Amino acid sequence: MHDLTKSQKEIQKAARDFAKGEFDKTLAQDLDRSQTFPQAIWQRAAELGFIGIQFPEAFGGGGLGLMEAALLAETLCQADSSLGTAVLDAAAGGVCLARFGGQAQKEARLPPLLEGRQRAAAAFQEAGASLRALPRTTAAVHGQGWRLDGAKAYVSGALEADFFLVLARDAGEKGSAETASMFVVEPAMAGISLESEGRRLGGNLSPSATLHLDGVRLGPEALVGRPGRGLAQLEAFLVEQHILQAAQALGMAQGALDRAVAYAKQRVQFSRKIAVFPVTRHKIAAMALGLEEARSLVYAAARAFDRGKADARMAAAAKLSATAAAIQAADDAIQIHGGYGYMREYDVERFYRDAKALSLAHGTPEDLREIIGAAVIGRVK
Amino acid sequence: MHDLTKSQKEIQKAARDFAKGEFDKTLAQDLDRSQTFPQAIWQRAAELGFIGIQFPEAFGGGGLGLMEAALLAETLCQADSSLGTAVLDAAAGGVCLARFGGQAQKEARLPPLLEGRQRAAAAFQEAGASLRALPRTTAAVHGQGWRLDGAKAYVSGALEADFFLVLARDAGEKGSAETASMFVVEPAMAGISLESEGRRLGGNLSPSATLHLDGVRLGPEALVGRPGRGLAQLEAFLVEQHILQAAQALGMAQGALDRAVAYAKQRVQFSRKIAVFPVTRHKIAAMALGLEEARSLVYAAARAFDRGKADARMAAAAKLSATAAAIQAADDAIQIHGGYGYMREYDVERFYRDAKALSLAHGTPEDLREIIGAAVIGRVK
Amino acid sequence: MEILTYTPEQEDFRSRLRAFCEAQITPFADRWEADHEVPRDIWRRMGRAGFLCPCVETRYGGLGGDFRHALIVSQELAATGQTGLAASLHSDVVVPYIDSFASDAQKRRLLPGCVSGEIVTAVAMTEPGAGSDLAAMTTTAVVDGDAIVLNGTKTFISNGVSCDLVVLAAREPDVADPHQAISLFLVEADRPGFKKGSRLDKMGWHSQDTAELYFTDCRIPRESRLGEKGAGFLMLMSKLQQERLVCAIGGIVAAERILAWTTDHCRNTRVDGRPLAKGQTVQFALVEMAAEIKIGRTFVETLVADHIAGTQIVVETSMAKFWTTDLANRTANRCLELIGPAGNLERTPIVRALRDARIMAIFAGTNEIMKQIAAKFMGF
Amino acid sequence: MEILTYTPEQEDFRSRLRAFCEAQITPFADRWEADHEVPRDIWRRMGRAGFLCPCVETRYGGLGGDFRHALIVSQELAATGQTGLAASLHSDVVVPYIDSFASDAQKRRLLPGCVSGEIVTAVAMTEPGAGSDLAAMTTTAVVDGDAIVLNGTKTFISNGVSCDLVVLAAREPDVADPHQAISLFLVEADRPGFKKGSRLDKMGWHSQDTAELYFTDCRIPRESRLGEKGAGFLMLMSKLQQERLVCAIGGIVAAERILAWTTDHCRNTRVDGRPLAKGQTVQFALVEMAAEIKIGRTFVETLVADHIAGTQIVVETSMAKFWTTDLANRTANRCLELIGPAGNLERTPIVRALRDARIMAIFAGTNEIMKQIAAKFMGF
Repeated sequence: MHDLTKSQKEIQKAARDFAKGEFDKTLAQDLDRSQTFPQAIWQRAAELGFIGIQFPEAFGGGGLGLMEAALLAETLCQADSSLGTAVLDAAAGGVCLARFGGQAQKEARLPPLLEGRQRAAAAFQEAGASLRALPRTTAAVHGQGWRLDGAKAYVSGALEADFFLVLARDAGEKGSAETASMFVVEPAMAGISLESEGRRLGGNLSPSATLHLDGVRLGPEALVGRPGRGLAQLEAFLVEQHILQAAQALGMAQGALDRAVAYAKQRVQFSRKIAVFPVTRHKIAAMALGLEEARSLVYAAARAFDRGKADARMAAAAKLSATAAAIQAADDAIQIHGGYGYMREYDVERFYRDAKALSLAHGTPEDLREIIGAAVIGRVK
Repeated sequence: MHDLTKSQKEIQKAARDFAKGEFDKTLAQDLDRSQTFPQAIWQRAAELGFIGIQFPEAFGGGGLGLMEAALLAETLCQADSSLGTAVLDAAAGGVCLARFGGQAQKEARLPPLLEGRQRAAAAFQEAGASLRALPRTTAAVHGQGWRLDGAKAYVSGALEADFFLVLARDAGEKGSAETASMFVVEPAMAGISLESEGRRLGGNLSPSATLHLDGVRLGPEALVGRPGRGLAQLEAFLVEQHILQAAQALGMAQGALDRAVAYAKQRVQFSRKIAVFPVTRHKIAAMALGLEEARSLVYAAARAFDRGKADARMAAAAKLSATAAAIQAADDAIQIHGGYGYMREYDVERFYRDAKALSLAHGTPEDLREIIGAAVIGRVK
Repeated sequence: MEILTYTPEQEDFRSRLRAFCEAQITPFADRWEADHEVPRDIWRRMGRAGFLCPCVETRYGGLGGDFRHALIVSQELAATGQTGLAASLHSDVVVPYIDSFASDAQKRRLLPGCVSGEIVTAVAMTEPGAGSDLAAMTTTAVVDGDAIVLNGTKTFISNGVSCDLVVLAAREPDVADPHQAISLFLVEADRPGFKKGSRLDKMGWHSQDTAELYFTDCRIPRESRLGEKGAGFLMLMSKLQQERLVCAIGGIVAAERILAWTTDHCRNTRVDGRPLAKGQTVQFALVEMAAEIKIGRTFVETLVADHIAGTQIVVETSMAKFWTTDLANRTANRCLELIGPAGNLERTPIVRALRDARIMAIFAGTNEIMKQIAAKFMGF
Repeated sequence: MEILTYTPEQEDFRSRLRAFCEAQITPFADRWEADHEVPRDIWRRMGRAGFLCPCVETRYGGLGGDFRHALIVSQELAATGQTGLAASLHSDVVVPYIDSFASDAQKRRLLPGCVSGEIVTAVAMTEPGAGSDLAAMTTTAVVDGDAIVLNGTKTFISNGVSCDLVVLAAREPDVADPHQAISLFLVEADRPGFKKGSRLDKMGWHSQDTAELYFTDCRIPRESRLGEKGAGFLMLMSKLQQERLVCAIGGIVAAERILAWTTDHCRNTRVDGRPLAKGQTVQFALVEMAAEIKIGRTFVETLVADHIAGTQIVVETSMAKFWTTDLANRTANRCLELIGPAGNLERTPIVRALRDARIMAIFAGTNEIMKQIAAKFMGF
């Protein structure tokens, strides 16, 4: 239905084969329990070129579009919500480098990411601040560089990240500016500390931490993109990130639907397969409808991105639609499974937790509605 | 966002200009009240080639695809829900002729339709029977032709239709077969009578009737398509029809959203434009999200249709999504308008009624969920 | 458990009213809808039969009843399928202003007519530019010697065409504070300078005459002020709890009627040879709606009991108003889906019910205003 | 209005229980969750303090209380944020089978231990192949001389590991009619041939030990049958109303706790310098949830009153079970959205509440079964 090119279908197939060979539900359950990153699977994914397929080939990326990245994300998360997101998110911070970084930064930092040697975390959210607010973390000019003070919260994969992308308000001698800049920082730098945030509802293969920045001194090479353009760069990052998150959510929705259908076709109650009961059928229809709506929207957004036509509204709509579809599908899948749906052995409860977690990271439904509403309404005189 | 071709954008513009010139809200309100078809506008639309743009050029159609037809439908219904559907539905019965009819039938019957001289109604639904059931109306072989007995209900535009497409169960001498055939019948034929169904919630510019068939004798030329293939033809008709209805619903959703946004930006309460209140903004965001989801899905389905890849599930999903979006958007638009939203003067209540009517014609939400569920689940062993 | 128990007199009132409705209202509902008005005489007949303003004290002609009567009237009138004979509005929303705030002289002059149906009432607060935001009202009332001079426009006034008496909210411009400048006035329909607009054409409530009211140098006697000068806001606020409770009752009884009709329809209508109600998805839909309505009804009945007991239930009433009126809309929508293509025909009674239900989420304070009130009283 | 009024003894019971929970349960809830069990001793402490089985007659050691005690216990335990100490299951679901159907001798032997917490109970109906469809159960009970021999597997048994006594439903194969073949049996945990599986690993209810139970030629004394032979189904049916009411109460109190926490959070948490609760969309969300919960609570309380009065409320109880448990899930989901990114951290208590709430729509008869029951009793 979605008119994929031959090469796009090949990417889907490669991803499907990869997941079939490498993903294992018992492993996923164990890693979820122990909050462990799937190191070996991630490195194998990198070897196969699955990490950063939308990044330029010059730096080790696949040179393909966001549509291809979306198909990959969808396919991996369909196979497993936890393993899929963990593998895909390991390079999340790299997006900012690839899009806004200088040549030297890209040469130095992107290849290790895309080869599965380093991981980069996107550390933009602050506790007590909204997603797109001017950060309270400050960057004061200090010699040739800056001095950063503040904290970033809810940073997925922080504990094992090799570097972080952060945003800080430009603070001059005469007080705070209304602009921000983006920087790359490393965990070994003086003044950096990480405080684990413990177990999470979902996304436990990339456990999160709060990143404290106390007088962190940065040289000029730490600046990513243009000084004072941090908020605009964040907006641009969010457009790409929301579409990618939406694609992950699509996969979770499809994965939950697959499992629900399979279960309904084998589970017998009242001497009949539960898949023949009208109420089961309509529930499955509702899951499929939510998924198809979201998929069409996400693909349209990803293709628009690749034509240079994506905007914040479209990306927010894609994420809102797809995460809602994923949460609904996983919730319905649990219900269709009955008591088994509540057991960890049957994946769907994990899909549910991961989908819910995804919906709260880098833009909650409330945030996304705000973005969409503002774009639709425009300026009010 | 949706990557329209230049010629598609031109069709949108032509339709927008047409509606701007011809559609009038006071007229629409009057016609809705008096249950009158917009004869002049329809004929002008036909002159401009807006009727049957997806039909073959050989018979007066536009030779374009369903995607173009969908864009046209969306644009006209965005301008006015009642005028748009009335103009578009006048040739609804023609779809079956264009798709399944013989050369002679097409030559005889399509040009008058597409030139705005005749109207054709799709008379498939029966009272007390589900959408896709074997009809109770029978076609008994009678000489070289058939004799039809039964009734079709809820036939939009029936009172002024020049011919009808009907489905009848093949009835042999040894009782009923499990197959049906499709026929064209005319109101002047002996045994045909029409019983008005009176005022409706929506769609009042094409008032409906029950079509009674009492011993209607048909010659061999009345058969449309292949004998015994009526149900399959009905299914194929529904695929096309659901996508077209979905496109109409998209327009209604967009039209309701447009009106809500415009109202919210000028209405003052508590000394502020209501468009600045967060609750208004989130309501508008929800309307826009439902619309964007539906639009992406409807366009994907229409494009798939034009590539020969559409199926019943996709079309049903498109209609279910778009009509739900339209009903929700119109309902929210009423609420945003407050007391004015309940007044006929402010269109949105008519959009709401028309959207609700559209959702119940040729496939209710229950029917559509059944189609989707069956397709997703497949055969249950 | 029975939240509300009715006295034998109330049960008798209910059965007499039901018989009255079945004989004198329901058979004519379609005609009134088509005519876009109810005959003036039906008000009088209803009044003479003792069904208007049952809560008014006996010395002014009423029954001296309590708010359970309002529930009975609302329920029986919902079954008639028309809204033009807006007895709940008259008896339980407008007349209480007179009953509570008028002088004895005003009461003696007006209440007996309200009870007998000779006087049909309306209340006029909303203006074109002041809907949810009452403080923005611009209609003025200026004392001029023995008279008060009214100027301004009111809109969306139910009974706007048929009313004989209007409880009007207007600003007295000599008071600066917008909240203390509002007073209420009793305005008879025949006052020079008071003009009624034509019936507004609405999505539903067709038999109900809703109109704009225009006041142009309209002079009324000085003693027409209702209650204290500047107390308009307080009086409005003090009566809004009951008005909203009337709406909440309206929401529940509408939903109940819509579901009852649909349930019967699903039991009695065969599709493909089988009653609709034998289908599992239809059954679940009916059960889900029945559950919501039963749960909502229980809540509303406790509020009626509290209201009779004089308990302040501002938050609960606001909640009930938005929840039950949304419920009525939701129920009507879902029921039409179950009914199928016939759900688009006006001869299916639920179609009118859907159109009529839609205004409930808007009138008497939009549901958004209800949530704001609840939020305020919950201290947010 | 107060639907339920409590006796002074019950109010005292509540405050003592609250103090007990605050001192002896809440501080340890996190540890128990991490341990995936509650210490055996807490049952005994709770029993000795008089909080288990308050409805059991005094001559067997209970308080001779009524079902209002169940509501009190449910509410206070919900506040502790753990589910392992499943006192409601023990007191209000399992023990009532013994209380209602056991012989006096069985009662004398078992009830005092149930009340004191020496005996923790479980009820075993569900099997791997028989969830919603109880008639499909295959566990057998065959009389063999003075013994009854049990064979089969039960699953999803709450208190499955810690239980000392199981009320077991099993089929007696000498009866052909599947509905008349089910009997109930009292099985002590130390019977040879009765083996407990390990704790099932669940999405929530981590401190609750849910397990499979295996019976392999497990011999129990012939007098272990509870009630009449073949009356199992009837007994189950007669107790399901109370079990589902316990679930409905659980749904409401869970939703209340989730909303209360979230409301406090929104009042006290500033985002961009302003308390969340000052935002209009947050306010509306809180009001909408509060309204639903208040409406649901009112309904459940009327059912508790009816249940105490002995009224048959099968339809209403089924409705309440599905509606309130869906409400708990919906509330938890919406609250996490309001909380934002911190809604993904387990240190936010509502996260555990969301995980715990999800099972409610499934256990004690899935919500789909509830709708089927309601549909059946409504005559569809």
